[in-house]
Amino acid sequence: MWDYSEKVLELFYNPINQGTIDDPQEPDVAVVYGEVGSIACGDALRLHLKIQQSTDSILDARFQTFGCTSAIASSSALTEIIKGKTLDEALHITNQDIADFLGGLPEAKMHCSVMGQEALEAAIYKYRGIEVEHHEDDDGTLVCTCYGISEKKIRRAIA
Amino acid sequence: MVTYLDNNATTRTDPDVLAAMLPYLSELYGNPSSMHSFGGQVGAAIETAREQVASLLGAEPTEIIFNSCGSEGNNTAIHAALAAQPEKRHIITTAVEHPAILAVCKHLEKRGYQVTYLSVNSRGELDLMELEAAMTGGTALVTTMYANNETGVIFPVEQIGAIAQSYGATYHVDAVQAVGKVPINLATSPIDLLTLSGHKLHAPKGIGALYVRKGFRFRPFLLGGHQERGRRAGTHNVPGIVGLGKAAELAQIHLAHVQREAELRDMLEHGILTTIPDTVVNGGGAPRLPNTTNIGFKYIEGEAILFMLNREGICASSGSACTSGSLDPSHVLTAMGLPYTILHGSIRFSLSRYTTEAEIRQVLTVMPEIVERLRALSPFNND
Amino acid sequence: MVTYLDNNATTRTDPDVLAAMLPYLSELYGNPSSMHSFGGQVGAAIETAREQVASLLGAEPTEIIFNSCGSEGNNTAIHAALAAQPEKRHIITTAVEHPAILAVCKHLEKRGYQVTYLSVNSRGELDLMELEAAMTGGTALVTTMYANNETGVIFPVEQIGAIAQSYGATYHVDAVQAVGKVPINLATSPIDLLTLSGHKLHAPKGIGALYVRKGFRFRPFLLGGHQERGRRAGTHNVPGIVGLGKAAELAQIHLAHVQREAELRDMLEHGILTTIPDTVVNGGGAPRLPNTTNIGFKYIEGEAILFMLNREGICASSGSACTSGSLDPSHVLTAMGLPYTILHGSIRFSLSRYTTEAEIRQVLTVMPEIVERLRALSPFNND
Ligand SMILES: Cc1ncc(COP(=O)(O)O)c(C=O)c1O
Ligand SMILES: Cc1ncc(COP(=O)(O)O)c(C=O)c1O
Ligand code: FES
Ligand code: FES
Repeated sequence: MWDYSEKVLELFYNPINQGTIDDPQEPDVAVVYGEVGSIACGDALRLHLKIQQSTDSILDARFQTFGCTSAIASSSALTEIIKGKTLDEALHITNQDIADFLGGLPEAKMHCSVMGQEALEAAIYKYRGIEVEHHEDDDGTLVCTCYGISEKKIRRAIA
Repeated sequence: MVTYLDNNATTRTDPDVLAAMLPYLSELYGNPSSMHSFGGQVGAAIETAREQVASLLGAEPTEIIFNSCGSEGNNTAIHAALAAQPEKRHIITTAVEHPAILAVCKHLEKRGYQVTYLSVNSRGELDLMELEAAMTGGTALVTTMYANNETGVIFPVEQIGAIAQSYGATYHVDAVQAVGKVPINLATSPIDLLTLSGHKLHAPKGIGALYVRKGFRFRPFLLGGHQERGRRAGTHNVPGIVGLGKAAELAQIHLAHVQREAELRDMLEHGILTTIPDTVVNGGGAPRLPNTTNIGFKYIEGEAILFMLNREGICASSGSACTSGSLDPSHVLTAMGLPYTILHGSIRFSLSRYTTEAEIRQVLTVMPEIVERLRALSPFNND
Repeated sequence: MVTYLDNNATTRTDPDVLAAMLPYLSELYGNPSSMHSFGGQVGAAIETAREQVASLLGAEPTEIIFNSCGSEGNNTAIHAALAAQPEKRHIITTAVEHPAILAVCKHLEKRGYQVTYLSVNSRGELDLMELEAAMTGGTALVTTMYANNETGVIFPVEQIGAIAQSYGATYHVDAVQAVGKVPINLATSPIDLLTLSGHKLHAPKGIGALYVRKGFRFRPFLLGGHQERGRRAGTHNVPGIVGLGKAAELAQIHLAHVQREAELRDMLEHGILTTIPDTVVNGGGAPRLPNTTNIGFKYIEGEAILFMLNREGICASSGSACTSGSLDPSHVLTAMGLPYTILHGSIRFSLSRYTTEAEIRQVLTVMPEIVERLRALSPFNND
């Protein structure tokens, strides 16, 4: 049995900000999403952002997650943390911030929070038109990347 | 009270088993190896238990060695088989064994042994042609489960044993999940060594047994005192042994009614498959234990399902309990070649003689909503 | 009721220990490795027990590995020590170890290891100069008892450990007979590995623990699932573990009163020596456990004495329980170089916190007549 905090369980059982964001087609508002993981690795997160372009800030955030208890809670926590932040502020959010918001995560589950940080980066880079490496196999199916790209970050987070 | 559908992980100690044990946890605390009759009287209880276990297996009492658990039985059996034919350096097992077999095999590979891991098909079944093709004169040991702990799929142990025998290899069967759930008669079988574990059949944790066919040149794994006729050192776990004996006796009686468990299991399976879309029974096409079902729920993740069930007081599992610390998908379902959508979202429900129809109905009531909620969160749903 | 003076063979499970175990033998039967909270709650009980055992030893909880018995601890420790320094092929032990050490060493000799068996003097004591002389850079392991099961003689483990350490050898201590009888503080000791067994300290049979110093490169003996942080496979023996934890807690309390046991033991010894001629305390000149006395009765045979005592309802032993099937004289007394007249006629009385003065008086009452009767039969008497 994982030793999850009350906060993790609360956000798992009653997640906030789940779902997608429809593009309202309004001026000064952009909608993007960033994605990490795949069904192959057992974790995947699609993070949707509604951005006010003039202020470069996040108006709304929603998530869709395929993953374990802590992945769902981490995703929900992330959306709470970043709402109202500017994109630059948001880029400074680490997976440790997500874990702290949750009252901690079991060591083996830290990567679930890393996934949140990466999805956030992916969404913001996409919005800013910055190329991000893709981890696609030759046949186009996603290989398990959540460990590959996260290993160092997990270490940093645990250290 | 919880709805306990995790009986392949461990079972409740039967109250009659506990009652049989209690004297040996209080007044009758003597050491059966002692010279005084206070200790000696305990020896008789051990021999009764040995007969009870032997009877459940169709074995002779001298063929039963008491030990501490299924893992010890598996470790011991492998070492004993290799010691019996030290010149042979090849082992055949399957890709879906319990870690207590696989970890030993991995270790032995580093020690210069060659190990063949037989594959299974998508229903979890072995191909006996593959076994035949792998057998050589240098094969010391064939070791397979009787029934898989995750899917309940039953292997054709008689046929496997006949093949092993014809090549002069020892045949060991990890029957931890089968004993008490299917009839076993070792008197007429080609099985040389067989592992069982008490806590899977309503005996307490911490007691197990290894069957060693009469005449098998056995070498002990745990060395020391002369207990168990020199075949397993360590002061006898008297209460545990007495409990296992009683549990074996009760299991034998219960075997006649095991069909009821199968009916409840079928009700659970049928209910889930008909009310929840995108579900599949893993190993459903193969012969299976009467108490086990392993169901894949596409697009959602197993741990999340377990936590949702847990909130309803329902105990189930994904993968085996002793690897639940790991984040990798089940090696059993992986070996079956199941798609990722199923690999990460499969749940095992395992029943026991205590399981009631009301409990099955409870699962059938809550499960659709749990799956729906999690699927609503998932990015893969309806992609 | 019997007069039970065979507590070095096994002890009575303390009623408080049984009470602590009972919930885990009935309602709380979950597997601590399971993902549901019904199983998970049991994990907390295991960690409490781990703290209780650690506290008795002056160790940290993570340094405690639960297993099935003292024999398993000893087997595991030896294998772990050799695996930690695989290039070293020399083991030092003593001639008076328990079979669970000696049998493993004999086995390893066949596998190419060199084993030194340190001698003891007539009081059962080691010569540290002999140890120093035997140590080489190739010594992987020094393994000695803390206290001898037959005589109660205590070895200077701190000094032995310091010597082992200075040569880079692992030091393992078989403390099965010492834990709960003498204070142990591993925090400040050179001991790397230490074995204990529950049933010797009023926990049930079938549970034990191995202390592994933090930082020691440990390799498991029983391979399989990830239990005990990958250091001992097999479903946790939850009731046993909880019982051992409680027993450790009680032992710690009892250590303050162990002097009373020593007084009763001294009363027994003194009474026998003053009322029965040609008697001697084996190991009497050495530091000893407070609860043990081993008395040689010249000219008569141990088994005959035991049967006479048994008729009076008194439980004692000659040699260790697990070799009692054997007819050879005790290897411990033999190693002490005792004369044949004593070798064959020695009896161990081992007390516990349950031993009463009345019981000691009973032995003192019956013993002179028993010895007299047997001596009257003996051709050697008054030779
Ligand atoms: C010194 C010593 N070591 C090891 C053991 C073995 O312990 P167990 O019987 O729990 O395996 C015993 C007792 O039998 C003993 O006295
Ligand atoms: C098939 C199988 N083999 C071996 C084991 C190990 O048994 P134990 O936990 O008693 O060591 C188990 C259960 O965990 C099992 O399901
Ligand atoms: S997201 Fe991978 S285990 Fe939680
Ligand atoms: S005479 Fe009986 S044991 Fe030797």
